[in-house]
Amino acid sequence: MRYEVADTVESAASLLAGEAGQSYVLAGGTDLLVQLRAGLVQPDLVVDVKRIDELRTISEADGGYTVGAAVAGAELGEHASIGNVWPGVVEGAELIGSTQVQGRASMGGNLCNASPAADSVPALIAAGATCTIVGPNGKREAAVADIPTGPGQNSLEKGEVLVSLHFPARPANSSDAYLRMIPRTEMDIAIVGAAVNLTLDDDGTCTAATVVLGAVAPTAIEVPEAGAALVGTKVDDAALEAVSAAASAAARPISDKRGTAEYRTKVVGVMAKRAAKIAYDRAANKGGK
Amino acid sequence: MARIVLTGDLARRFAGKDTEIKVAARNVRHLYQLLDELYPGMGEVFASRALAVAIDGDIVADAYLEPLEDDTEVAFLPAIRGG
Amino acid sequence: MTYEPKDLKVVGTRPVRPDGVDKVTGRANFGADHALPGQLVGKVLRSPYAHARIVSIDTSKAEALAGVKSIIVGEDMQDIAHELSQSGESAIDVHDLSLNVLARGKVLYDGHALAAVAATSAKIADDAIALIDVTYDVLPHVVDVDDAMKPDAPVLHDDMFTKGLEETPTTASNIASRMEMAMGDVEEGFKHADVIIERSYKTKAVHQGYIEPHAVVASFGEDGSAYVWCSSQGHFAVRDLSAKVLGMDSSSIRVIPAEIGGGFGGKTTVYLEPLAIALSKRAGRPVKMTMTRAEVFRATGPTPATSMDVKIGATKDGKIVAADCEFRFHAGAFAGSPVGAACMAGLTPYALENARVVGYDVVSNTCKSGAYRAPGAPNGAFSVESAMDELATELKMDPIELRHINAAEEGTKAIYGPTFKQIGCKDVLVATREHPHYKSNLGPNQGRGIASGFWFNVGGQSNAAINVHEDGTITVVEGSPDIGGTRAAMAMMAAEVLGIDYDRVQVVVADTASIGHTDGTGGSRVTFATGMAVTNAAEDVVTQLRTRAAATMGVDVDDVVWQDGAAIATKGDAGSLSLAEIAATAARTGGIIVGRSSINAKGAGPSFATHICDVEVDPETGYIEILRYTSIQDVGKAIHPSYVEGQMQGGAVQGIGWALNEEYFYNEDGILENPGFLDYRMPVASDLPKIDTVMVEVPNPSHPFGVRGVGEAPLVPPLAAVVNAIEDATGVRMTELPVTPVKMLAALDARKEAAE
Amino acid sequence: MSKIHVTTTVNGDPTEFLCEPQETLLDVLRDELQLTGSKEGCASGDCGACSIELDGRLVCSCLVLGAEADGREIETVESIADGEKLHPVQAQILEHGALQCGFCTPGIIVAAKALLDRNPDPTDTEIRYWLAGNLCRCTGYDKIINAVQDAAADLRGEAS
Repeated sequence: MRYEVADTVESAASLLAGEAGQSYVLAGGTDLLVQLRAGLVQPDLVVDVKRIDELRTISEADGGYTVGAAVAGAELGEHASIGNVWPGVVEGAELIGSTQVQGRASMGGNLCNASPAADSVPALIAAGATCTIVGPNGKREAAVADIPTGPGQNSLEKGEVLVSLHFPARPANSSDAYLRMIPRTEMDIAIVGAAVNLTLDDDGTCTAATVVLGAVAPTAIEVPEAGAALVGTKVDDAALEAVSAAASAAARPISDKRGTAEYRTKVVGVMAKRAAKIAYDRAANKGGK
Repeated sequence: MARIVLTGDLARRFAGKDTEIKVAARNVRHLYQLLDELYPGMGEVFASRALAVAIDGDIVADAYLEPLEDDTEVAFLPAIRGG
Repeated sequence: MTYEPKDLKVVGTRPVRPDGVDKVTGRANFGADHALPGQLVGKVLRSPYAHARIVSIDTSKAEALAGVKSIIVGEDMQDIAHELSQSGESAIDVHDLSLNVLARGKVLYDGHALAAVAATSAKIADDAIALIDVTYDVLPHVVDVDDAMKPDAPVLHDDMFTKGLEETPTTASNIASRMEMAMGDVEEGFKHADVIIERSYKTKAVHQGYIEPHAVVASFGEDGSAYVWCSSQGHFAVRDLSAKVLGMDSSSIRVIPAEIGGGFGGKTTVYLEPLAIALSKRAGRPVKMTMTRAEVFRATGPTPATSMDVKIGATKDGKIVAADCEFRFHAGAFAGSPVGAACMAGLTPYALENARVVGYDVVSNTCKSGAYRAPGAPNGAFSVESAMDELATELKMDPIELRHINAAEEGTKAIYGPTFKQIGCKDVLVATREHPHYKSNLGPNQGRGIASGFWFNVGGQSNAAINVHEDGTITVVEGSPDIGGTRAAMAMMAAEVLGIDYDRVQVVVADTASIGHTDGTGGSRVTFATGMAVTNAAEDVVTQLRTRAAATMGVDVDDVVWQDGAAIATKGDAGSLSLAEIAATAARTGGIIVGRSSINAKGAGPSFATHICDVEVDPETGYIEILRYTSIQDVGKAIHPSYVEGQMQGGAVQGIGWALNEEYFYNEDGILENPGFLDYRMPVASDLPKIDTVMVEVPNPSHPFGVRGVGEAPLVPPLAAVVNAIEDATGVRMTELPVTPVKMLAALDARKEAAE
Repeated sequence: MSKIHVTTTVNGDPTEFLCEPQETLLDVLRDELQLTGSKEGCASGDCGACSIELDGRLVCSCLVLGAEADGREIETVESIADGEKLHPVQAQILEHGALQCGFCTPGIIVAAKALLDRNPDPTDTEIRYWLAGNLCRCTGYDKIINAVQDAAADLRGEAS
């Protein structure tokens, strides 16, 4: 195995592209090093991207945010304003692992690692986040939802590096939330997770909503029916039950050591409705209604 | 004479049922000898060290020289593994 | 030795432990912290199958790899006859132990060791392991204990004929033995019952979960002797068991104890040590071996999975008239589960006239089970205490009241034979009933459970020596690895007897060549038995100090008493001499003063505990939160109360983990799917509330300071306490552990469907 | 494959070492630099026994490559006491008997100090969540939480 430090996105891309064997990007390393140690991956090249400024900074422009792909969860959590605008995105990222893991783990890594249960991904998709990718053929933009393609599989081409994530400016009275079910209070992989991003009008009626579920399919999935169930309502009990039913209906989970398909199907609905309620309360408080 | 309480598998195997007998033994080692005479083969069980002995409720391992007073209660139990 | 109430100056206080600073600064040396010049790295090849015949092992490619210095396989080990090694309180069959250390003929579980390599680096050792070519003939396997008992189950050992039956069977099976204990007439007893509860229960294998993986450095010398540095709960057992497995003399192996990073029973046997010695012998260089976390889970110590039936009958006023239990414990790949202790302990908090317990020790294709804190008792208590809770509900009786009516006390004859002396069973129940926790209010979806538990505690062999130095300080030399602050307890007892300040005492846990055999740190025995040896050694020192003082002062030794750290002449005006004064002239009055004691301690005195647990169950997700927890225990006399409380709290939390989340998760191929801390889910700090403790002090009449063992009883009640609280919160009786949210929700939904 | 030469700062001291590319910082600390206070309990970031600070950020050293340390600042448990003077977190852990075997203790101390450096007056719940990545199998955590609270009070200059 070779270890290289890249100073620029372009040099990272060319290093990765130039390696004939297996090459990996080292961002937070909290997944890669575990896999390395367990012998699950045998890289010929690892490219450390943590010294590239673009991947390490959070910037704000016109109400939108750009977050470097290797920004650690703890750094995201400490940012002055993004947590107010995108509380669901930040809480999703902050649920990845322990305080120690938060010191390293990044949303970019979580996204590219493409676990169906990745905690930061449902809220990213619900937020409508996009990302910038640089590769041997230059720069491209993609929807976050298009990055994971299956368990452990992503859509990046050889030599491509995820540089940053972009969050659009939001309308007033908007907020989001992410909730997951784990058997303990910390340190677990989500049995199921659900993110809800919504916008209210000045009366507190939901005008737009996106519901995304984690760990109930090979990738995180958006459930348009669940979002639709919220639009036009004041997110009352009936709407929440409809969200729950739609989420459960859309789930197509497996049974494994962490939970049964039956459990996941039921509880993802519970997580979705509870996340919707939290997002609603957050948005309503912002709107002053 | 010490009071010997035979229970469980030891009793079933050698005495047929739970049994309490009086044995004039000076100490535990002597008791093992006398019991082996009473119940041939029992000495082998003691020698295998699979059993512990409880003397007046106190569990002791390998207590050959523990003196047995009049009316001392002696019981045998499977050796316990601590954690 | 007997208990005498006395004024205490040191015992019962909470000083900083002697090894404390080293442990907070990172200086303390644990198993993997030791290194020798020129050491090699040893690694183990482990079975990827649950059950397979080893057709061949070809090590030629590995041997050819540059940097590989020695390799051993099963054929290199000598065959050993079945024999119980009574190393301390633990009876271990050395034939089985040898086969567990390195498989021969067959591999019996996922993770079973079958070859070991020593090389100049970890990387080369790993590469060499990958180059060993093993041909397996995969066999059918069985994991579940009930499945393993079936007549058509794959048989692990063709020489296993069930022991303990009227007639020894002629066909081999996985049932190693059957045992039975009984008193009175159970069938007759049930005839008088107004209420009978009959239930079956199951528990999964759980691991001790110590954070320090097993580690050893061994150095075999040209003179045929070996030095071994390792962390264990008993370095004398490491020496003796390694000697047996390798056909060496005990005197040829010197084991130097490292600090130990947790054990809970799991470090009372050997896994790596014989391999490291053998590899070092072949290579002519020291060999260091450390297990990965996955190896710890796959190949060491879990407590058995169990399947249990309990039937208890009582009259309508709550008097238990009969109890009948059958406990089936899987021992893992080799016989020797703690089913015997379960049979003896499960019903023991109660005074019963008619009772019967039948136990089966069963093998299956899982890692050989090891001791885990009160081995067998938590499982047994889970079943019995769950049934007791149902009985109380049926009788519309307070669960403490039901237990108190039937509680064992002085004079109660236990099912395993002996009659109790002074015990604290009732005192603990009374303290539980009076605790504010028991009277506090609960909210919606919340419930409260209690459960009791018993553990024997053991005594056994301990050695101690006390060296009195010229400046009046002393060193206590003893043989019990300090797993939880016992150096402090030893120093405190020595200081108390000698009448000197605690900080004048240093404590050394000596190696196997430097102090006499001391049984392992297990069975809740160290503060009791080694404490007794230290107390005796201190008394021996006092006798010598009095003799020297009498000679110095020119009075009769009978006229000299020891008080507040000084010899005081009771007649005439000879005055007094302090320990420091006598020590200062010891060289001129007969030589340095050394006190000694070698004992086989008896009268450990059983522990009784009752726990109160409050939970809240989320009806939509099945998530169970522990809201409040109180542990009440008869601790005899707490020498260092902080460390006694710590035992009570730590045991309770291990029990909470066992009840809610921890389990060995085997897939259909018999492969362990969760050999890591991510998916073997032990409690983390944020899972828990404060764990309150109440130390009930009923002195043990057989110990000079009234000490009872306290380390194991705390793990006995929690399993049932949690499940009883869940029942109180939801009305659903959970009979299989762990009660994960997945299982809880399924049970809640099943009840909902049944009601509809 | 040749080793990587790394120049870094460990516990305030300029330090150089050679490491294999796949070697973790934990392995380097323990095997190359003989700083064995950081422990390996899992090598997967689940137990926290190897906790260190990397450029002032609490991390598991088993999840950092040795090579990544180049130009960084590393603080291990060995640097927490000031010579003979224990840090309040260390002193209070001893006073409370908030350790039994002591194996997880270095990681707990590094993590707890990192918390108190940021939050001088945490609630019990904040301490429990901050330390959720530090497994302790002996104590049930209770005494650790109390010790951290008293250490926080000491650092704030309050008598505890």
